[in-house]
Amino acid sequence: MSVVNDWFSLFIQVLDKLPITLFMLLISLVCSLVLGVAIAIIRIKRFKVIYQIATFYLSFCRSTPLLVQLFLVYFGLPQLLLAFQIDINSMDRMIFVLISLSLHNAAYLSEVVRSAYLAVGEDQFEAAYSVGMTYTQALWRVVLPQAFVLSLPNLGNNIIELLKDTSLAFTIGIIDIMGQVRIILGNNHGIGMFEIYVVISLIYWGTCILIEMVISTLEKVLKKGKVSLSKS
Amino acid sequence: MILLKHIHKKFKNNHVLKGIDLEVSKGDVVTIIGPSGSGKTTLLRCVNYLEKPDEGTISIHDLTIQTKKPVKKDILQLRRRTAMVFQHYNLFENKTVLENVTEGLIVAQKKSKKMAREIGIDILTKVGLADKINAYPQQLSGGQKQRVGIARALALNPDVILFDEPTSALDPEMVGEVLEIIREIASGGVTMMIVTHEIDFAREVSNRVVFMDDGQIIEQGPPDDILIHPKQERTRKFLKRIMKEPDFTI
Amino acid sequence: MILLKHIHKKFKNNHVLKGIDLEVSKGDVVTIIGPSGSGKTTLLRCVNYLEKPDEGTISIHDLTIQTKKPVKKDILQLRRRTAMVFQHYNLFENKTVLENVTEGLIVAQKKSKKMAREIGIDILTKVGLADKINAYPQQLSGGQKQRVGIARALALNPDVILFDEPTSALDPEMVGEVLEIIREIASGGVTMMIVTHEIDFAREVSNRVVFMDDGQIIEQGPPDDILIHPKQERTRKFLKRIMKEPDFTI
Amino acid sequence: MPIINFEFAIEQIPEVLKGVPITLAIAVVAMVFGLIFGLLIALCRIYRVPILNRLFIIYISFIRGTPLLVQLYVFFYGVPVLLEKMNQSFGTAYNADHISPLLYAFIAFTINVSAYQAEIMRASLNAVQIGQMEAAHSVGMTTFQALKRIVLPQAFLVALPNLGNTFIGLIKATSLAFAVKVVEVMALAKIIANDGYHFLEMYLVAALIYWLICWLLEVLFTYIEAKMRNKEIKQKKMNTTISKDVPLRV
Amino acid sequence: TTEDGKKVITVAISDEVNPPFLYADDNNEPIGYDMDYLKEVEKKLEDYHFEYVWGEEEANLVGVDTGKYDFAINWFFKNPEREEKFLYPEQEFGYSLTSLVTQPNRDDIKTLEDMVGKKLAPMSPSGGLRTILNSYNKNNPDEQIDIESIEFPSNADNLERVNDGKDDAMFINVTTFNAVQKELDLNLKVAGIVSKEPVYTVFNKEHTELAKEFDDVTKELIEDGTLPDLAEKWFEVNFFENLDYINEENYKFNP
Ligand SMILES: Nc1ncnc2c1ncn2[C@@H]1O[C@H](COP(=O)(O)OP(=O)(O)OP(=O)(O)O)[C@@H](O)[C@H]1O
Ligand SMILES: Nc1ncnc2c1ncn2[C@@H]1O[C@H](COP(=O)(O)OP(=O)(O)OP(=O)(O)O)[C@@H](O)[C@H]1O
Ligand SMILES: [Mg+2]
Ligand SMILES: [Mg+2]
Repeated sequence: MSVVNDWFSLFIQVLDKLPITLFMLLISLVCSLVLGVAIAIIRIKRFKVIYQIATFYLSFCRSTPLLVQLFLVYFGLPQLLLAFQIDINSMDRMIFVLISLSLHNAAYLSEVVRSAYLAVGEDQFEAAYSVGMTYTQALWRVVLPQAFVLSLPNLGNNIIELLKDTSLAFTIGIIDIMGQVRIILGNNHGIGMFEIYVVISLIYWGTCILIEMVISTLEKVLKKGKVSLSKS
Repeated sequence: MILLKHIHKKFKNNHVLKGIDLEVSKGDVVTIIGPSGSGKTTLLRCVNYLEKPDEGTISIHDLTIQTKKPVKKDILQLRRRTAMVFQHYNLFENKTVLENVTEGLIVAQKKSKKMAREIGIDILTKVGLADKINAYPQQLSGGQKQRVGIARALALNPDVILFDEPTSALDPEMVGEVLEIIREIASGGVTMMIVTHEIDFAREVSNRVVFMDDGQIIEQGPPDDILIHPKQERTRKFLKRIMKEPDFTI
Repeated sequence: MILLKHIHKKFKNNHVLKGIDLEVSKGDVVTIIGPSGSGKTTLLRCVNYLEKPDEGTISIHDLTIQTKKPVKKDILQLRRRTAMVFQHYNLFENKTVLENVTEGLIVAQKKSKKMAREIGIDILTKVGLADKINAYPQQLSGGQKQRVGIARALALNPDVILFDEPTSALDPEMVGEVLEIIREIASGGVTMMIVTHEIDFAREVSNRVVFMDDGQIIEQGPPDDILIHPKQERTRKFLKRIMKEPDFTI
Repeated sequence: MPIINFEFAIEQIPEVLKGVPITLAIAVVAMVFGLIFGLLIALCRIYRVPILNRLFIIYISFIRGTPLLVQLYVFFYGVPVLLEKMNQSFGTAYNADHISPLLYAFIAFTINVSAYQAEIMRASLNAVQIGQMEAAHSVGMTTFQALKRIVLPQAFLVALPNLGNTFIGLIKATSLAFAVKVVEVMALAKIIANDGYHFLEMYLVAALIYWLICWLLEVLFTYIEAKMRNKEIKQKKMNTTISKDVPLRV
Repeated sequence: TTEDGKKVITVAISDEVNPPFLYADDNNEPIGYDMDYLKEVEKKLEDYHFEYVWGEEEANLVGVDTGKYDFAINWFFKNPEREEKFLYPEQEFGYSLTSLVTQPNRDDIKTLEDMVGKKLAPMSPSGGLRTILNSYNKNNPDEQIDIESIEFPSNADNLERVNDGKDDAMFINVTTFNAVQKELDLNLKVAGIVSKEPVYTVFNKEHTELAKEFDDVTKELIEDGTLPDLAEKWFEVNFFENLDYINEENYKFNP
């Protein structure tokens, strides 16, 4: 059994799992960003048919517990695919976690992206069209970069929530930092809960501070001469 | 070169363009004058399809767009053959002055970065902004923004340039220089449509003047005909303030 | 009435205003002309403290603001005594045309809604926008926006009105009407500072002209002196285009 | 033998529905108060109010950085300890056991959400053009008035989708309150599931109930957004040219 | 699912660990009575190879339900409702001794009946203890015990509540109580052992054959003394004996 009273070893034990947590965070963040932008654009431009699908997807993934989605992906999807003779049961559990996290987070991100996209003035699109850009070019070169800057604080919110969501991986046995904490707690029958929660909070907080530093640096660098409300 | 047929445009119940027919030949510089709200900007925006007309056809050269059933590829073509200077400048907020000018060259015209940069610096120097190339739009004065807008359009070197009040924020000195530049590129065969309120400027820059009111073309012709001896009562009234004070400069 | 002393303003390394001293008496209409980027807008914005000067004092009547240690209440007072027409209009995007005009009356001047509405409609009718009072800014043409901006400032009936290129988007007809209005309120004792590029307009509207270049006042005086017989070489060069073509109207 | 016992699931729905009021109560309380605090924090950060700015940066970081569960525990386990200490030192006789766990949940959730809302509001305030604030100042509004009447309504529109995210996230996060004995939808589902190990069924029931609540919220948010967007920007072409007319994709 | 001829069986083990039945060593490898038991079973069932997957208890059950896992092990109690959903072997592989813990001076609490109208420390919504209480309440509709639910209850905290007199008793596994007591040394006693609950592995409904094989093997292991030895090793008592014996045989709960 682990020594609860030894703060240092507690820290080391939990920190040991930080790479797994960060790995899940990064991969699912990238995937959900890509998907989120796609969903946002589909919804803004109201493409026929896929607009309905995207809206449905958004509603489902945003509104049902991540746990349920994880169950659907981890337990349900293999069964479904088995009906088509595809066996993915032996796939690494991590992949199921990443899929669920990405699908779930993409729904939230798509709204972050949508609000920022709409906050960039229409005149920016017009300008891009007038110099001969296509919609896609205008999007990537002009509108999304500006939307990105506007959305940074919301993106920060989202990444931090995603960080916390990764702890769900423990449900299907991937031991991340929170999972390690739960194991230590269980091993000790809940004794030392206070110390352990202090440790996990500090580790989460530390990670958050890193995320916040990245976000605020980006905010400063990408501001590009934009004057905000507060300049006075 | 440019041929507009029967262009109609409504915003809800507001019938803004009531059947515009206009022909502009290659190398022509046409100015459009008319009271505020008469539809000048809307007309210009229809030419490169930023505003979708409700009816009519737009042709540039061999390219024709039926506004009722537009072909996407044609619209892109149309926009690649035209450039526009916006009344409100519409600069790319997240790009520097130089990037504003080179963006279209690199992205739409696939020019190399180096070449785009050369063209950009050259044209920005012409409009007197050589020292501002690394500034962002929010750091510019009104006239500076307007000149970036002009430079951006000129750099594209398109078949047609649409100017929406390109001198509204410019001082007389600068107006003179812009006039020079426009004359220069017009002599190179570029066709231009210019909306303006400065009658003097219209007179100096264009070889045809179109007078619009209430969504219709009231009359058109050579500058001296329209601006000095207008035939229509409406035009005369519009120009009255300028005409009645023949002594007002020196 | 207005007394500016030693106003300095820098944006980073860019020294934009280099010690401006200016006095304007009650009821005066002063126009400020000068090349693009010379600091006209910045100066105007300093007067009502939208831009915080780095040095100098601003006085209106008995109210004096030391820009190094400004008092919040004074700034509010300053702004309540002045009104501004912005170069880029800056209309309230979430308000209708009428609300744009009445907002200041209701909120800052505590007028009743009914009264504000009356004033608003009256002034909007004067600038020819009676049929647009329920439109939102995004639905207006450039000239219409500019007129809303003018109406918004006039409605406040302040001691001082600051105009930043108030006629840039207006057609000659409209310019004439705005000229009328300005004359009318000037005769009521309102002091005005007008930045403009239209030399004719400056000449007709103002009783003093200030020529700025590179953040400094180069010369000032009655319109005819400055605009027709400028003393400084720089001023003469600036006005050259207009002066060298004495024949250009009719 | 079907994996999911639908009959059982449907039978239990009314039982689980009993948790809905608690779920809604926590979410609505946290949302409303969180928004108010969040807005105040955002303003302090944007205006860089000395001390408060730094303080709130740490506050946001700490609250977002530590698990909500821990925050719940801090109140749940911390307050009784604190009360006991107080009772000892002051001879009072407060009994922490009489405090409803729901109250801890209200406080912890409000605090937690306020940190996120602060960032949402900061982002959306930044999206409003500074010209809007300047215009409001120029008509004599105080900063507070300008925020309330001009800036916030515009910022709110930008914030809406993100507020929707937060609200929906919050609905589901209320299940964490079970850690402090507050029994809401998810908790009821788990309790019912245990007897016959009907976890699959009960999770689906809970998911459906959450979805239903969130769907209603989505409808509400979409409605508000559409209404605001229409009002502000009736013809804002974001909804017309860009989205419907010519999705230009080549 | 073969590998050198053996059939791979996926075993879901509960990551809400619960020593000494099942918990994690310093490398997060599962150890405990359950694991030793499974190792013995695996030795005997030569056709099978066990693969272990950590997971939350609810998730494990869902996994067994949907066939993702072949069976789950923790300390699952049996009841008719659960048997409808899952396949239970007939033979239990161990017991959970459930008890009521109170302050030493209380002698009004011995059995669950005594808890009617008294305050019980809050309990997890799931798990075996909860099931015992639920079924008690079901069988005694007129004499209900109040159960407060809480997610992730802390045993230590709950015992302290009883110690401080905030609650009258805590319903807890004896082994758990002993372990916590070793650390905290509270002024508490086991007021009475409520039951000796058989614990089982839980199989997917399809695995009748496997469950049967498990039954046979488990019986063998009990008869040849392997499991009783393991019980002594992990619990310091052979819980295969009857309750009276256990009580006499100084099963080490507090005097
Ligand atoms: N926010 C800013 N940040 C940095 N530089 C600025 C900013 N605003 C203005 N400037 C610079 O200050 C100088 C003066 O600007 P200002 O807007 O006062 O000019 P102006 O006389 O009004 O010109 P115009 O006639 O073109 O409107 C310009 O060179 C401009 O680039
Ligand atoms: N997006 C819009 N929605 C509704 N009405 C519009 C919109 N854009 C323009 N209008 C209306 O259409 C009419 C013509 O506008 P337009 O901008 O073409 O005028 P203009 O001739 O360019 O005027 P100005 O000289 O003032 O710029 C105006 O009455 C205006 O109110
Ligand atoms: Mg226009
Ligand atoms: Mg200016």
